[in-house]
Amino acid sequence: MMQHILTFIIFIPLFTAIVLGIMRASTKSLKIGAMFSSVITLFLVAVVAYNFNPDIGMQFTKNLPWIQNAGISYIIGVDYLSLVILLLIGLLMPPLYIYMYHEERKGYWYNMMLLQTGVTGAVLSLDLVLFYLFWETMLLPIFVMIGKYGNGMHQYNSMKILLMTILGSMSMLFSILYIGYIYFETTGMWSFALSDLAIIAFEPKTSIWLAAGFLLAFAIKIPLVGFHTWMAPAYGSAPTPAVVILSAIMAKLGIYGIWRFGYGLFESTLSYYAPTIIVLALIGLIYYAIRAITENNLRKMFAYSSGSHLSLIALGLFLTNIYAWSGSLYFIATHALASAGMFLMIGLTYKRFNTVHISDLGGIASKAPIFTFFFAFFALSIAGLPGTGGFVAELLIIIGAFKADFWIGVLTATTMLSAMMYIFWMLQRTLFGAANKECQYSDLTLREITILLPLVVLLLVTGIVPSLFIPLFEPQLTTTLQDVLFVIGGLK
Amino acid sequence: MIEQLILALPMAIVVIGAFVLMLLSKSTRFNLDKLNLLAVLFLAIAFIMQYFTLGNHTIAFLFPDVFGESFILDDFSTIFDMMFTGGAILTLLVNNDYIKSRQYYSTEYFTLILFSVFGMIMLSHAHELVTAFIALEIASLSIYALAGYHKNNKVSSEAMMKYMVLGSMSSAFFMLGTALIYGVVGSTSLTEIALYTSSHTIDEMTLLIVGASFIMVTIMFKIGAVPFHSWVVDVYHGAPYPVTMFMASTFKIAIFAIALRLYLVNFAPINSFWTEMLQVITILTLLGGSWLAISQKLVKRMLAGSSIVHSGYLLIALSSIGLGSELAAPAIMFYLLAYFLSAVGSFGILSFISVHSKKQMSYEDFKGFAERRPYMALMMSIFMFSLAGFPSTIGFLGKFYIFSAAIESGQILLAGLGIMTAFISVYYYFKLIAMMYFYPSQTPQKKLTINVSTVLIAVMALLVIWGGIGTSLIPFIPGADGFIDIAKQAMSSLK
Amino acid sequence: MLEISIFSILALFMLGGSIAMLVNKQTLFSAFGFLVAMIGLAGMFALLDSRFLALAQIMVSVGAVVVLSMLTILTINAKEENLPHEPNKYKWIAFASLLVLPITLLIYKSTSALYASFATMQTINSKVVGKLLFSEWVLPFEIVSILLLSAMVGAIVIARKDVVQTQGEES
Amino acid sequence: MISLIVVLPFLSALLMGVVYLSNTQKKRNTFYTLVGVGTPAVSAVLSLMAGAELLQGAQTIHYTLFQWVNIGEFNIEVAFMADRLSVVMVAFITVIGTLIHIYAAGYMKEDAAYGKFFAYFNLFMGSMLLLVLADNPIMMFVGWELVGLSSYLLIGFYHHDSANITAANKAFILNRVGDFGFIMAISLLFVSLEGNGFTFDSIEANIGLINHEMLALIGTLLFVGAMGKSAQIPLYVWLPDAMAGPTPVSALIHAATMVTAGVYMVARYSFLYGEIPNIGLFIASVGAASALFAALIASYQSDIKKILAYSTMSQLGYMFIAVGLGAYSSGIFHVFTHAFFKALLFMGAGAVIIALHHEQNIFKMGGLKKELKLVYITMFVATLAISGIPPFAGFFSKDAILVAAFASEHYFIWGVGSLTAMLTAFYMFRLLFLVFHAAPKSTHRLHSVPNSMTYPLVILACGSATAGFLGLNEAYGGGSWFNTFLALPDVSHHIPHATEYMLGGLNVILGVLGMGLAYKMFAKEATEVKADTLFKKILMNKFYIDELYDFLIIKPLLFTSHFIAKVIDPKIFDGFINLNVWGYTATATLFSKLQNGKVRYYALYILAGVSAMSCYMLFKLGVL
Amino acid sequence: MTPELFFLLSSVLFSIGLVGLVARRNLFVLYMSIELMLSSVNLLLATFSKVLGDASGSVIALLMIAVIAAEVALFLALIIHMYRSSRTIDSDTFDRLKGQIND
Repeated sequence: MMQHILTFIIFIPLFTAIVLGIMRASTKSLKIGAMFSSVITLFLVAVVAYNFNPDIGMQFTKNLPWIQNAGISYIIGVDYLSLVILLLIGLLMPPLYIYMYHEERKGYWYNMMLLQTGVTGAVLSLDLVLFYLFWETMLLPIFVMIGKYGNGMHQYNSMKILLMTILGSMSMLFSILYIGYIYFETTGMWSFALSDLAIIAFEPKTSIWLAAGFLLAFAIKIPLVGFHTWMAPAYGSAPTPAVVILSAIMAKLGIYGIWRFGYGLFESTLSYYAPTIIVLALIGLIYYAIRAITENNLRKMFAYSSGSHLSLIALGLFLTNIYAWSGSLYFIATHALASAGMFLMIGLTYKRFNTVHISDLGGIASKAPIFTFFFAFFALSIAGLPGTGGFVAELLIIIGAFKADFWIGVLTATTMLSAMMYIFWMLQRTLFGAANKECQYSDLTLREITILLPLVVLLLVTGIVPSLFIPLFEPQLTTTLQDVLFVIGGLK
Repeated sequence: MIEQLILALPMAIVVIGAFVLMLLSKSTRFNLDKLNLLAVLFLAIAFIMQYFTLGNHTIAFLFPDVFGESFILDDFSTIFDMMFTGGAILTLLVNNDYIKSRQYYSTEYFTLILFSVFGMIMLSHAHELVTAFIALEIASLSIYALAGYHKNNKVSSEAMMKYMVLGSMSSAFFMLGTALIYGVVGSTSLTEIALYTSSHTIDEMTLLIVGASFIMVTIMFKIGAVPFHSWVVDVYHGAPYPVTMFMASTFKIAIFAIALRLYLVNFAPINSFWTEMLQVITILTLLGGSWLAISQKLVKRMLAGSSIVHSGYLLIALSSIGLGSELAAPAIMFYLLAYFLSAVGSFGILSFISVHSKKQMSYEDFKGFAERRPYMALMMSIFMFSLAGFPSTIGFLGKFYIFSAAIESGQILLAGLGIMTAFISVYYYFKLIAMMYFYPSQTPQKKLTINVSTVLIAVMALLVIWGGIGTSLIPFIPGADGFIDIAKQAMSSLK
Repeated sequence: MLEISIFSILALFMLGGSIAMLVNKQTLFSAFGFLVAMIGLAGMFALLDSRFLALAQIMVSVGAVVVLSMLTILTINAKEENLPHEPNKYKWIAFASLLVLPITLLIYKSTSALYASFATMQTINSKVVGKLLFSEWVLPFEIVSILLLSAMVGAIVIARKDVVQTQGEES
Repeated sequence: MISLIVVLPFLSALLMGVVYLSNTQKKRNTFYTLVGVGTPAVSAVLSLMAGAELLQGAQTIHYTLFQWVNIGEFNIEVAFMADRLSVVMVAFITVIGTLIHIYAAGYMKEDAAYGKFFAYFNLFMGSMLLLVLADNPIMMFVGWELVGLSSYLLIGFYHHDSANITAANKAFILNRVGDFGFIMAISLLFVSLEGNGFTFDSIEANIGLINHEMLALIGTLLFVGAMGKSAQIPLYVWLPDAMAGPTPVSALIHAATMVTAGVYMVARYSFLYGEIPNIGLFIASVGAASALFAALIASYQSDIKKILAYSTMSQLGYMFIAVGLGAYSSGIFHVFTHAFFKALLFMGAGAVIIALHHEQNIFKMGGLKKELKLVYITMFVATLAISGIPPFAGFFSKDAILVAAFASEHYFIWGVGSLTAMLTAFYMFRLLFLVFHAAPKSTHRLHSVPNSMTYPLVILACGSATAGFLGLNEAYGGGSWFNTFLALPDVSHHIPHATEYMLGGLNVILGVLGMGLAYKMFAKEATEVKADTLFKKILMNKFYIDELYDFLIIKPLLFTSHFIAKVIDPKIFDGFINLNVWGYTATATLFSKLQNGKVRYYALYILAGVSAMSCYMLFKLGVL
Repeated sequence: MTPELFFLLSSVLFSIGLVGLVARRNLFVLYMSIELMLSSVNLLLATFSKVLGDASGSVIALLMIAVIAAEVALFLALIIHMYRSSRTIDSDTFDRLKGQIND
């Protein structure tokens, strides 16, 4: 059981979807099935987390030959890095399903289950081709959900996100193939397993191109400045569950990709790219924040906010010191929670007021205090207020930045200011002020509170007692970092 | 002797079937359904026999005392045969409803299909250039006639006219090449040619190279490589759906049967001469094909344009062979399999839809298709994924192999271009998916029809998926590895 | 010397005939040019000691093919205004000739570079051909019959006037 | 025990928040009053007990609640440290806080969101206590930020009016600007300490590891934080606007506690500032400038709470003069005394405002000394105290600061301080006279003021009158008990007692001068000031600092944002992509134009292809 | 008498056929051009046959004549059909299928 547990975690949602699809399930049984699958996966994720040993690397690994002729194998495993995202996926899915409870369109449910399989698989796979498979798979439901259930220019926007993301994936595919070939050339066998590939030493020049292939894919997914024009339209058009996953999980997978495959395969080359990416990330940090100030669409505003914070995470990743790294990892988790909460709130706003445009909102606070509380809480936790997890992460990244370089530190610390610039003005215009009479104000229902409360509690716990979580990842993170630093240092 | 007869039987059955159907054409007791069944029966018997001869060829040539070395028997050709007969069976079965819905179909349709299958089988077995040429002509002439089968439709006639004029033009080049090679070698037997090419240096073989190049022109024409592509889109468009399906999948593969045999065995020593030419053609094909595909509004034309792109991918692998890639040959074979499955499926769905509508399906017509026919839409999406090379489909593994081969042979730029065109192809394939899924339907959902066509299309879809993710860990069911093994087996028998 | 002069005359006929075919607007004149070229070709075969081939050429190409095409032309009897109006015909011919030049050169140069003289051989009469046809070339010979058959079926399908007339049907 | 001081208010805030949100319509005033006022009272008792413990000789009390973060050398605990400095702060915060809570129970009793108010209020108490009691800079920063947050919430308490939220935003954002400096400072501090622990104790022990330039930088950045929180030039503009909140908020946060956090912080880092006297001088100069500046503005304001706000800023300037010049104890002493009389002033003003049905313009008040006798008396005491009239508390603390400035030979600062003292007396008495003495402007019946609002005034008035004696120095016959107890590393300059008397006398004279001026101008009859001269105009518009910020920061930011939205994103980034797409599709269209349907063209393409191949072969094979 | 002239003749004939294919619009001429091309290949084969002293070339040419006959059958049927349906033998008029088609 234990050695197959990750396989179950990946495929239970897909399996449920297929079975329900074949049975031509009614909407009701579909809902129950989806809910059930998410709860089971959550349980299994909890089992994994409980049995997780923070002192060793890859665990629960399963290595099966898959397409032997091509050297593609089915290798999955979990370590500190994947565990964090795995936990997030497990935790976010049940609330999302509860959120979608009144959704009668079946496609929603099927897509969400497929999406869960996609993201989980991408996080757990340790074979490049397998990873690529899941990486592409998770794009599909997003494509369909934006295109089919979105709003605004959703058809156009879903095509845009699809094409831009696939542009990145294609470049990654190229690199994957080339790496496989290099392995073939050196050993005479085909293999795409990360553990096999990690031992080959690339020629520096080749390595630069190969890394570029990967980085392009991840930079688009994150997105770094310049690769971002899909982001706001996609977030703006996507239905709430999709946008939650987009921001909370998928964007993080860009970071995850660099972490796992970038640092797993070409540590030294990444240090070649580090200055560029650091500069891009710093620009992104400020650029997105400034852009968000005058944004009128809440979804888009928090899309930019997401971009800003993911730039920060990327920055932390490329600073390669323990503080920045653990800050980044911690931020992955906390930002996922906060942005999930935020986008859920925006979704609830839309349900109530039929708009997500700031100019059409206002005065919610006097009519719906509970709504206001949750809304403001998530907004503030995105701004990194102490007491929420985001603060811990930002603090660590800032310290890491100062450890790396004074000026990087100064620019990084502007994150304290940048988020606030748009968030507070937004709060003022949406929640406060005179009530808009045309809106139908109603406070959160109990069901909605049950969706949001776990997120609030988690954010508070991560913010107040981070030491509960840090030991989960700290030992292996340190080891990995030391390995990376050793390789980088060894080359200098 | 008996053994040899048995080996010759599949081919014979096909041609006998053609005769029988021809003779039955005036009988009133046989309606289209029965004829169809009969044709499928003949093909199925041939298919089964081909399957059982696979892997145990004790003799290399059929009736060497009579035919000389002009009819070869190996796994390579047998696997191609199976694709031809299989393709024809699928064409007939999937389009059963279609041909019943159109009044212009008559018995000659089956005869011509069987004749062209016969031509293709001959083509894959031919070990002599004149035989190959005649076989190619049999297949081509039948398909010319088939392309114009809907005679009251000017578009169909026009397609036939274009195809015939240009096809004959390209055949002339084949013949010219054959003549030149005959002039050099003194024989048109591939054995002799192989002997000649392996015993001479490139500088001594000027005329042979010229001849072989003219043969290659024909092959390029038939697979639709740019600049010999111009007929593809129009003919695919003009021809009736079943014929387009047959052309796009089966006939295109048949060309590769002879192309690979020539290229890999007989002309192997002069491959290096072609590399640059082939690369230029490949680049043109990839770009031109995707340009054509992206600017189309009709789905059929888009698929035609994209079939040019797929030829481009195959050409990448072909030029990789010349550069000494070991992967490339099985890659081509596997890609052909992949493309075969996906193309049959996608054209099958198109013709299935056209049973009830009399107009060409444009992108716009697919709006709301997912609501009208959710299962069909799902399967169409699967075929589109496969054609676009989306992972978890067989198309992905095909591209995977092709690009690996290109990288292996050092054609980094070609591999890069291939990946770029694959990226662009995502646009025009996913546009269809977008049309199907993103728009509400004007008409209510149609009832799920379960008949031969739909079941077969579903099987194709499953095969497409299984060929991409299937694992051989499950006992008795070969997965993606099984397909690759077939491809490898075919290629290894060639040497 | 005699051969040269015969060759020259035949070649002149053939070229003249084929050029006539190429440039004439009237289809029938083109067909006459083509007929001349085909007859010339038969002569050439004879000149090349392929008597059987020459015979076959006369019988099939000239006797059947060209006559059949002329019959068709006459059947259709396209009027002057139904013939294509080709104002830029010569420009096109010039342009195509320019493009065709490398091909001509390639075929001519590469063949003539290889062989400079004829081998001495006996005349290829029907006996030789028959022997070869039923030994070495039996397979192509067999399948040519199938080719002819399929072409026949195809031709019937195409040329037959259909009973069913469903106009306006696309696809 | 000391952890309870901090944790209790947080818990009660949480409790009240949950109870409030569970049913916002239901009035549970008794419950809220009990919990909301009870917790600070318990905290006050506990902190007094802690103080008593320290008085009995204990050095510092440490208490670790739990491990917060432990990554690499970044080992932070949620730990509290009650040393003498923090105990003093905690004690007066809780005590005065409790009084203000009681006052607030009366002030807010008709408000619908009574529960929410107390939840916020207790949240603030907790944050402030966390700030003060923190054992390491990180926890201090957490408190620091939370204080900002609760201040934001409280300023924006009347959230239906967008202007209030604007004020709240302004407060929070400017605070955050300060925090930006603060966090840079502590990060730099941590990084340059290279992992020798990160509690205040260990920092003090290892301060020598850091080079001087870095220390100066850290000190400056820390002070940026202090500027934000304590409303010093140039980050002060939020403070006057913050008066949009309910009056108890102004009393508690913007007078007694939060704004003094900056001073406390500088005192906390006295070991650091001791190493960098230049930065100290800079702090003192900023303090002096702020003091004078605020006093000048205050003299031309007409809103009662804004006058008090500027006065607060001015007094904070004094405190910074003290801590900047190394007289940490004097600074803290002024914080201490100031808390009493400023809280009192605000509460008195609140009572007046309540009585006059929320009228805040002093020119529309007048003649209230009979009706609001108790308020009048207590406010009079407070005004005397703030004006530095002996023997009220303000005199001693302010005098100590001016003496320190004089003694450290920074005469200019001293001069500014003294001038400000006079201005202080002037504008405070201007307020007092206009409100209580001048002829009444309206004939409305006064709104009744509940007892819960007046009793705290009395207690605070006693404090204002007597608190000064705690810090009585030798010159006045005392023992500087306050300073001794604090035991901060003051920079001491000995000056003769005679000079001290002289300086003290001068202060009194200046104070009386200001008072007299105010009496002459405003006691009998007063008209509202008009912006008739340029000088007045500048002062009345608060030196146009808001407009300056708007022009220098907000407008460019908004412009950049629009520019990105309108130009950079669509025209440059998307433009690049669209250009490629356009180029590609244009090529594709051109290419498919070649497909013109005419068969001879198709033949031509094939011919061209073959021809090209032939050319290639002609040359490659050397046939020609 | 050298084979060179035969080679020249057949290559020229082949080319004339190609030119006719490209330059003319009359379907009959197209068809005859193709026949001409194939016939020129026959000439080439016969020449080779003589050059090599091998009768096989002639046999191939013979088979080729049969192939030509087959093509002729189809072509004539096509032309008749095209003329019948469109009353023209101008290949340029058959251009409904082109680049982008909307119907």
